[in-house]
Amino acid sequence: REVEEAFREAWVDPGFRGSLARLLAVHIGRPTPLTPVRRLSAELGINLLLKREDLAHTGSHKINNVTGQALLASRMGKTRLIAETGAGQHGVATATVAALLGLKATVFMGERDIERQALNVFRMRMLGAEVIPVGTGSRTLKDATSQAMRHWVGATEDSYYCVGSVIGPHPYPWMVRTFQRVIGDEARGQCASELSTGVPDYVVACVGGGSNAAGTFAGFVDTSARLVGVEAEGGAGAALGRAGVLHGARSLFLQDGHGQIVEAHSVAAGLDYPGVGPEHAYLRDLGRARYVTVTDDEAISALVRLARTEGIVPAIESAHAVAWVIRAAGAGELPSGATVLLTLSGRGDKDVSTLKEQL
Amino acid sequence: REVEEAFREAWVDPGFRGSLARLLAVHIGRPTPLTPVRRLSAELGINLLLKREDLAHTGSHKINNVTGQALLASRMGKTRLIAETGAGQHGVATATVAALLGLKATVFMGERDIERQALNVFRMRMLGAEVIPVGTGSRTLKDATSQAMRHWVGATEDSYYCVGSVIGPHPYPWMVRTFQRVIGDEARGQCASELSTGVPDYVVACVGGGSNAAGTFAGFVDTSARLVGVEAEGGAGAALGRAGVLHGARSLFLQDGHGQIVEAHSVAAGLDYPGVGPEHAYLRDLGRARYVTVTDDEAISALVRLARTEGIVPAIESAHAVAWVIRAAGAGELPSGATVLLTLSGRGDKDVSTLKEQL
Amino acid sequence: MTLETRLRDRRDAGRKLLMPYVTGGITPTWVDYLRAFADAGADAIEVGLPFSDPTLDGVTIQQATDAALARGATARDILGDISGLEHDVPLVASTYYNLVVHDGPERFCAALRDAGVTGLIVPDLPLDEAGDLEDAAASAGIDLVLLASPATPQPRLDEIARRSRGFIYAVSLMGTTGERSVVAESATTLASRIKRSTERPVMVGFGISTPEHAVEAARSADGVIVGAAVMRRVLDGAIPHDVGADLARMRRALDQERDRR
Amino acid sequence: MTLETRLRDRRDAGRKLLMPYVTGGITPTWVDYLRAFADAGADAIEVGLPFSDPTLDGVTIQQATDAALARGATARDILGDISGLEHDVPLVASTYYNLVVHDGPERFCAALRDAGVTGLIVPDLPLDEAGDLEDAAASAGIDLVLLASPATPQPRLDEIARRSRGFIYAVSLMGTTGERSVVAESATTLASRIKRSTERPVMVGFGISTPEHAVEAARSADGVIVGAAVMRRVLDGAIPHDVGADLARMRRALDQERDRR
Repeated sequence: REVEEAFREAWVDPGFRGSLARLLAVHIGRPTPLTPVRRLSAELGINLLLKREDLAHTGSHKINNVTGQALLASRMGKTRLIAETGAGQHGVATATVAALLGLKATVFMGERDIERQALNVFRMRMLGAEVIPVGTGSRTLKDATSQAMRHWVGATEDSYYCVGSVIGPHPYPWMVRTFQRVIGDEARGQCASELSTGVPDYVVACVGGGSNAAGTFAGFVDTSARLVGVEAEGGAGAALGRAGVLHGARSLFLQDGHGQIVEAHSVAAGLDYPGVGPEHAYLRDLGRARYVTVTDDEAISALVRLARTEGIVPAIESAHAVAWVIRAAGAGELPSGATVLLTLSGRGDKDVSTLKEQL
Repeated sequence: REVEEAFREAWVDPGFRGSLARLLAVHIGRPTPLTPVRRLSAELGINLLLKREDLAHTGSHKINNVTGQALLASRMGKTRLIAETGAGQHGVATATVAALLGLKATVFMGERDIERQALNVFRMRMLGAEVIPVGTGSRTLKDATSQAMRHWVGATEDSYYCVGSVIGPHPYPWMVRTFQRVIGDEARGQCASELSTGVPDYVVACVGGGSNAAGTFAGFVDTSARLVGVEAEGGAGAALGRAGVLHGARSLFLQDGHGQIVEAHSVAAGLDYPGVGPEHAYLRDLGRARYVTVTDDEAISALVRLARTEGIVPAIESAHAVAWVIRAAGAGELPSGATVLLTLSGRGDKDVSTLKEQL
Repeated sequence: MTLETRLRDRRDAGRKLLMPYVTGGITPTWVDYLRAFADAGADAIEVGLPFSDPTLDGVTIQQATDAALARGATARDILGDISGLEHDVPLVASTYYNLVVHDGPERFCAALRDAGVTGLIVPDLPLDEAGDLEDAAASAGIDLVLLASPATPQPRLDEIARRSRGFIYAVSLMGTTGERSVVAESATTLASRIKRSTERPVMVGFGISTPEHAVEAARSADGVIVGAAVMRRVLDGAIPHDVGADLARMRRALDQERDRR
Repeated sequence: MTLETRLRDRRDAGRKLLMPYVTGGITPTWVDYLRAFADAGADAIEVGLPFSDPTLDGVTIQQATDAALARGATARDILGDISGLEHDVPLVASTYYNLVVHDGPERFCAALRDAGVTGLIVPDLPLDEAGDLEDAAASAGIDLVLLASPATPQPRLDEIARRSRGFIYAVSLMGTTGERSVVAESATTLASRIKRSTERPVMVGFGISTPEHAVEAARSADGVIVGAAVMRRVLDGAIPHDVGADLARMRRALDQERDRR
């Protein structure tokens, strides 16, 4: 496939890697800090460190991947980016980098997500992107992805499909993981200087499609750290899914007894995807990573608790990872004094209207 | 005064400076990047560089000052922060650092600003702060400041008044400028490595009370760079004000013929203050800095233009500075090829409801 | 007789092939559409086994799929409906790869065979992973049809032509299924390219909605597949007799074109 | 006779001093309140020159200020109203520093003198910058009253006692003006502290709203200032006669207390 070849070439080209590194540094704000969380750690009896993707430009880790793919699209001579989005963070990131590189952007978004994430819809439009509502199926990320793919097949000439997570057909899961690996690599280096043990005991990240987790895990998969992916109870592709094929990826998906894909349900639009990327299926099968679930209520409590103890309002998606740490520390599942690296995938500003309803 | 003494002591204490530097690095995300703006620069025929305070935790430069003052308050044994806020960024920053350091926070905010900045009000409450609406006068920043001061005088025992700009009685303007100087110092160093000339030809920042401008200018006041403060046409304390006294500061304020303070009017809540900090009055009188004004419409156009050309949605406040650069480049006032450093004081997420009305 | 033998025989006899599509389970009496298609002169019929996420279908077939699933249609029921049927037209099942993976290729193909289905189309099956399903289909005596598009490079096209059974499905337009006002030139070009690689029948699909389209597409191909145009009528409430009449008009146009030449 | 001489004489005669406050220009006929206060036995009257941002006032005087400004009241008009007045009670202007800076200290003080005002209170005047205004006031024969609060350290208190003219304004509670249900102990303590530093009269203000408060505060101080309590009545629409009657009750309570001792 054209994309695969272009990516392989680009990735070994120091010019491409240099441009990407410079954009990430001067435009996106990398490296993001590693924040030792003092008050919540003391309450939980552990040593929690947050990898702060909420501080990246546009407010989430999505921008790392988009910057890479958009540079690639430019290199391929494409003039337009097509993307799907759930919580809107990938859409905002796509609109942002499209503006930066002078590309057009068309973003597909489920109607239900458009309602939930009005702030991000407005941001995308401010950035000059076209946002196309998707009214089919569950009207969330899964359907937006289908629609974006449909649209793209008819426009491959000038358009590049900028997938937002480690999902979709090869080479996307691999490529997105590669672009998100910057999270794990940075965190690995930061842990080495921050922790006496060099690596944390646990590495935790939330999993929707699973790109922030895949990028984080990639930096620690060859260490002794235990890897934990935290899914929404209503969108637990890795924890509860069965092998299947969707959007061109063979992986784990929530399915009914007939092989139909089941709609995910989560207060977190970014976790509202019924599957996970193939790499998570692989890590689960290997036993290298565990996948656990938390409820909407646990996530919201965790969000408020982190806000009140540390002055950080995380995205509801990221709050799922925090919720699991709180629960596991309380249950003794995380031993006292354990060091835990948690990737805070994004900030919570986008979730205000959802939180207003829930609190 | 107690605060002055405490600040003098703290500022020469390496322990205090070290704690502050570490918090700014690991929690706030400093240094913020310096972003060379390519597409807009090309359109304008200049070389524009943005100092990205929008990427600091909570989304604006306000956090630099608050982190410093809140650490000071802790050191003084205070248990509560009192603050006024206009756009809400200082309030969010105060609520944030209060949560981080385990202090209580009480934030006074004009009723009109509470309407305009609902997102930030919700964020403050999520962070555990008490937000007190101020219904007197113009129901904006000026009145919130008065009310915060009134409240504080009755609670100095356990409370610290965390002023948000280079306004108020001594030592606040000096202390806030000192804490915000990190912007200018970082930018100076970044310009030195980014520009062949070492320093930019122009240094531009928006001015409400003037803290981001004061902090930026402080890094360049001893260079050849021309300093330009950009005010809202309806809140042009420095450009149009006369000498006066308000909130304990002797400076420039908008006044009528009887010496009454005139209400400011700007689409940017953070510029809705009828005066500027004393340092700006001084820089104006010396001729070291110029103060210019732009209209609401110019600021909004500039906001959209920056979003569409660079993928950055600035705060409406910061968009004023961008608007002046666009106008000045168009009018030949900025010579072709000039290097311009602009402090982007914050991000525009908070302004979505205002923008929706205006666009 | 295999699907391919049947189609080759007819093609070699000078007939242009016509394959209408129906979403299985779209109505309680959906098999009446099969009968009407057979009566109208279909050479084969494509039966869609609905899947929750029809990523390669256009809006019409998405709607039909949603309607069938909302009715509670399942692959098992649909195959049950078919297996009781008396007819002389080969049936080709089409569905998405997940349903195959869910049952496993062997079980899935066996169920098709038991229902009397002789062909299978899986549009999202990656060629590189097709081996297992090809084997399972072959064992069950089912022809696994592969798809080619205008963007398929020549070496891959050759491989598809070699490995496809039954016929080669030529996707006329880049994009998803649906009715279009003209048949893209790309369809003609693609069909010609494929025919240079193989003796197997080549059928053009995606975007054939009028007798004129069918005639045009059939100039370079061996036949046409009519999906969205049929399902649009079904969704609008057309009874089997009326949809059959549409198809009969297309049949006549194809036959007349042959006679004219 | 200066304000201070007048107040000292009365104090030395054993009288407890009473200074009511009124916001200048609060009603078109606001000077009637001055007359009523004089009749009720006020020893001096504080006249507020309204400023847009009364940062050190509580909600009552903020409201009064807003009302006066909304009526279009200006310092010039208010001084004009006063200067035509026949009365025997010293008038003390109070306002914020910005109005002084706006006119310049000399012009500002001259205007006060021309209107017959003999004292001036500027609550937001920083002691460190007070020099110019002290000089201008002295030249115009106006006593510039300085304020002290419970938080003022002793050396500074001594300096205030030394530099203040007319009297020393003892701020009874940390905080802004307003009515409170009891007079804080801090008021008594503060007044005693100041009196140890100076022979000048010491008046307690902020929070005096009933005759009982007045009596209590006057035990350690030489007199009381009644602001918010008066203005609350004025804002509620009380006519000068009624507000004067309230004040007369306070006057009697203070006098009785003296006689009792």
